[in-house]
Amino acid sequence: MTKSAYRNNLFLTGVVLVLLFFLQFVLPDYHVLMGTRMMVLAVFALGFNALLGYVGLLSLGHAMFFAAGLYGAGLTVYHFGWSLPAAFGFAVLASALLALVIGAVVLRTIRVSFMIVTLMFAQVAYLMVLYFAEWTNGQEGLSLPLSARAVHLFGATLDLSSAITRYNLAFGLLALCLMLLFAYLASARGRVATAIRDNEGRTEMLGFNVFAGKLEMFVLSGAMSGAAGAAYALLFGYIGSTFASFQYSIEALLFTLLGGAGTLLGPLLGVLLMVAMIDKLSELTSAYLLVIGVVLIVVILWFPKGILGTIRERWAPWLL
Amino acid sequence: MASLTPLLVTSGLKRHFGGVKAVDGVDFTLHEGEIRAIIGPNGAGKTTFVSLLSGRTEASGGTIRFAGEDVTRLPAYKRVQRGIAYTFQITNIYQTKSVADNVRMAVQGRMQRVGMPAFDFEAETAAALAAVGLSDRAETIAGELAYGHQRLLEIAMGLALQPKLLILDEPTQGLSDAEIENFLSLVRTIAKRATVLLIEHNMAVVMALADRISVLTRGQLLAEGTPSEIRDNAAVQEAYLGA
Amino acid sequence: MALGPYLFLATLEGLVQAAVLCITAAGLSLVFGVMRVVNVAHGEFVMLGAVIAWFAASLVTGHPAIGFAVALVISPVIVGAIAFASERLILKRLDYNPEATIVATIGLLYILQQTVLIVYGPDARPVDPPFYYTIRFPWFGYSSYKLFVIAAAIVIMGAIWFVLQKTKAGLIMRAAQFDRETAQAFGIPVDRVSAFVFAAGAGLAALAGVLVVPIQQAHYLMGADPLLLSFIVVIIGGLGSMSGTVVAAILIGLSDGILSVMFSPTLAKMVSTLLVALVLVFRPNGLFGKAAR
Amino acid sequence: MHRDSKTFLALSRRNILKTAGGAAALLASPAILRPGFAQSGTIKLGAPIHRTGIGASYGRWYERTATAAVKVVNEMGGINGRQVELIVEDDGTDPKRGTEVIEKFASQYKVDAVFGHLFSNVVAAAAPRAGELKMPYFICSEASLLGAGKLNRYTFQPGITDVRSQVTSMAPWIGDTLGKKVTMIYPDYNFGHDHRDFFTAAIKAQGGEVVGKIAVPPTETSFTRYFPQIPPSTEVIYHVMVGPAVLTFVKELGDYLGSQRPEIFGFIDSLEGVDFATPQLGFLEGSYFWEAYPRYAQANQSEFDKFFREKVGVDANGASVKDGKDISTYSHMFSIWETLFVMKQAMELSNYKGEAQKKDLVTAMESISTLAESREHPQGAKLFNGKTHQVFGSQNISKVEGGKLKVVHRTSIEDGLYDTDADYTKMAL
Repeated sequence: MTKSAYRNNLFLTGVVLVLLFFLQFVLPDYHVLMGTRMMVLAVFALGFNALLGYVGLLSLGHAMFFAAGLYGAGLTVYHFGWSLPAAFGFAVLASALLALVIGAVVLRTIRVSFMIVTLMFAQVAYLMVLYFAEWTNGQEGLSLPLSARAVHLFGATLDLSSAITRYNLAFGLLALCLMLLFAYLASARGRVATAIRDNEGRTEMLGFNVFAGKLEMFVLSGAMSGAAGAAYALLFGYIGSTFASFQYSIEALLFTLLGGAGTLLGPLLGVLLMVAMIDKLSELTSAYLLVIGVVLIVVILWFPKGILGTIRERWAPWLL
Repeated sequence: MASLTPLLVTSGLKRHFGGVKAVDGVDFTLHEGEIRAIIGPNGAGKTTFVSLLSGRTEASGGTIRFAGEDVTRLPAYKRVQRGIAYTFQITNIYQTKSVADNVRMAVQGRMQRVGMPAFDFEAETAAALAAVGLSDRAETIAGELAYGHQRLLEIAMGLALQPKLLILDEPTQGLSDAEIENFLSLVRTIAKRATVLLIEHNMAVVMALADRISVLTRGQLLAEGTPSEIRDNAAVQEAYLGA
Repeated sequence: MALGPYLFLATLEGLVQAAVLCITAAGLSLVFGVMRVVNVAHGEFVMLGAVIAWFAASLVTGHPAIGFAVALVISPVIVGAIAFASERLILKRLDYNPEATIVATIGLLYILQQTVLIVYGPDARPVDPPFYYTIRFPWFGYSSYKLFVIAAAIVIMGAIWFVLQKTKAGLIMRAAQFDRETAQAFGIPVDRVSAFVFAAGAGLAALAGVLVVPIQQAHYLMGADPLLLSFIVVIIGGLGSMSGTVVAAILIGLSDGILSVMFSPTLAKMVSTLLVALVLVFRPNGLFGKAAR
Repeated sequence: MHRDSKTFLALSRRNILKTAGGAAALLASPAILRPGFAQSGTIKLGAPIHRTGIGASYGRWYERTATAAVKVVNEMGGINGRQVELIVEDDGTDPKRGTEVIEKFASQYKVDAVFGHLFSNVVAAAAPRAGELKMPYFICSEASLLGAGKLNRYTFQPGITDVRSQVTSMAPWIGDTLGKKVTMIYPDYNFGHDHRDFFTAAIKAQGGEVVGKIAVPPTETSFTRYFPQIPPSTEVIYHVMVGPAVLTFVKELGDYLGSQRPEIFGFIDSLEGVDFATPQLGFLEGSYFWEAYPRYAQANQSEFDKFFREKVGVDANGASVKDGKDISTYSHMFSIWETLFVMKQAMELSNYKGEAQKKDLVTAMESISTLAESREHPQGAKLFNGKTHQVFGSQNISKVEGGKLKVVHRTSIEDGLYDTDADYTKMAL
């Protein structure tokens, strides 16, 4: 990346974050709540995009990592009464570890096989949630106890039932993940990742360990998705098997494709549009999931690069 | 010219695809500093042979030793790190990256090999581009280059790796006569620092460049020698003319 | 119940499941074999078949068998036509790019499912079997219609075999499956073959839907299970291999029938899905497929 | 005042689903979508309804009943002089969306109370959220969680008796009349577990025992494979099933058992919304069902039942007056009607005018005790326990005779009372 491109991207990301931060002062209650949810889901989509957009691997099973974070955090809080920061840390580690193990297996496959195998592993994870109902309470799920709705940290108390607190925590996580990904992509390792995406064979013949490069991104992606899941569990206080279902994997794909795979801010944009659209449509019809189908097909047929990807192609080649 | 230390030795090297014996027991020795050409009719197993050397294809049998080390089971990227560079028969570059970025990836690859010393990225990149004469196109998107220039970029990436052994797979294919002239002097420059192994159909190029020539037919080594020895070899003539 | 009758019942249940699975998976396998398209919307074609059967049954008065017979004909035709149109409008434009077609068929899945929700509603609705007679075994009773399903599946699989092996259409399909480029060079209109194959695959799914609906009721979410199971069958049987598909369907149907009687059905599904994922990683040509080329 | 959801839906489907442009236009104009935004001075009630998912057949009728009840209330002059506005959201019978819908009611529509949640898995997830948001939350789900003290001060069940009370009150009759060795078939989630746990205890107290427990996942579509687990010593099969495949379940049970069946006692849930005049259900003749509220108008039908049927649009066979094949979920849906009237009563007691008085509404609810049989409570008289937030009423046991259900036994309210330590009034408001 050239210096000016680096500056532009940094500036753009900064502006978006500042904007998101100040939105909490002007949005009505419901939209603060929606905003919180969107930012957490954006972290999930960011994690998904790290894999699809920057190493070119399309996973159909990312709900499994979201769920790993969700249950990693939720179950330790629910059953063992862990403090929320400890549960969050554990959940991120657990999903990273899961990604390491799953990645080591599924990265032996490519393209269509990769998609199907990730889908199947996610299905196994979903069924596991149902099967170990003694711990997870299956489809019904668990609500975190009242004691888990506040964080005590360095003498201060954060009340998680406060909408503004939740908004800022979600904002902090999103900002952190965006910056992390930005730094990673601007680094030498990030260059290797995109090199793998652009031309795997060539990259290997330049002396790079392609498998390790993919695995590294897979773990980063899984950990980020897991962080989103953990945040979702702790902020909203409910965990259930729906979060592990196929539809959640598809939503991550949808957000990313719509916003633009391989663009830093695309997933965020995709989440904003999609979640708002789904929310509005659900007021009008029960068949609101129709929009998922329509958007998927429209994007894949006419805008395969997504919104930001198309903008990058036409007007802003510096966009990361 | 050739030193006596063998850089690369294969013994009994085999590669079978199902029932097809693409490479069938090749004993081959390459010395440091030489320019070696491999020739042979179509389907003789030349590309498979160099793929085995570079690690892109796994050997069914036999061993490969490089600089005294057994590399038979090493994955390709590790062989690159040990100094075997390979340029593809069909140009294989990062189509969407700029020419300079293409070379930078190669420089980064080398940096990883020598282990992160203070390293002038841009100088290394510029040097490799200058060596092949692409300096003025550094910011062009690689996919938009003319074919001949893409081949040169391919070689620049090989150079930027600063390999001990550079394998060139049909480097002159599709080049014009003027470009070939240019190419010949380029390879001679490279050969001052690295050993060169090339697969080539253009006999004029082979005769002009190679110190020694190896001839492959049906996966086996038929003959080996200096250009004039090979030119006079009856068996080689028979293989080529199909007597 | 004693172990013997227990196993007998499990076997019957397994065979019924295998029968339906065979037809569904054959459709999926055909589409993958010829077009190299992984059709994630395949389960929705089963669902559509069942829903159309319900419409047929409620529109045709008289004996349930008449409605059923009508459904057997029109369901595959209508669903085939829908599939044909989606192939022309979507898959063809994507040039059958494997990844893009998966994403597109996921989109198709939601569109079909949610459209049915709008038109047909969220309820599960029953369709009467063409005949109703319970066979009395000493230990339990069993619906004769379920046995009919097994027989019907054998007939349909026989017909598929005949078409593929003995007719010109089958020859063309096999040629296209073997090598698209060469087939094209020999003047086979591979492009048009694709559309027909996609329609035929969907038609088979619809047929399975019609057969299963008197046992299961028509419901807009009923496509998920057949999709997953036929994926499993097609992968175990070797992608695109028809005979492998049949063997795998019987194996999976029987083992699932027996395992779910003995253990928890969730556990059975979990273990089989995991095994299949591992098969795909370590034996990508399936358990019965040919060795790696 | 309330929005006529049916025509509204039909209209919106036509409008939006055809073009993406239409959807985009709607996105940009949130205010016109909901009457709720424009109006003040009404009492806004949120109803999370299972329009889709496994509870859809219940949801359709809950929505119709709630709509009818709101209409009656408004015709009576509303509550405290304010008209009632009903805002319906679909929760897909999904616990996760259940919690989100509660949030939406609280923060977007700012409703005064939420009522009508049915499936207990959704209730279990949504109730804590309602408590956190301090949103009065009235459930119609039979969930025993409430009586066990596991929910919170803002959650009430004033319209229908919980499972624990239902099975406790009927166990003596089952043990005496049908048999002592019972095999239970139930859905594998907390509603089914309530049946399992409380009935097992209740029949034990009668000197009987549960000889087989067969749990079936609520999303299952094929059941024959579960039946071999029925032990041969079974005298009574006790079944309760939910979800889209209930009819398949009962049919396959019939196929499997044949004519030499043991006694069968089912919860009407297994055939709720299903026509008894289905040929393959003949084997049920002479078997028994629990009904909270008899689907078929009985010989001694009360005027209140007539009124209720007329307003909701249900005929004497429990089917829609518009479509004789559209069978209602009669034994459950009365609860949303009765719940609304209890809410009305509590709002009138506390002279409720708006959001700020939610706490008064809660305490007013806790002061209610007896509910007389009336148009407001057509199912019968009830006792409301202000401490446990749970209501208790009579249960009916009906026999299938000539393809219809005839009540043969009605329990007293006292039969279903049980002891519990739960006391929500001690929780902070």
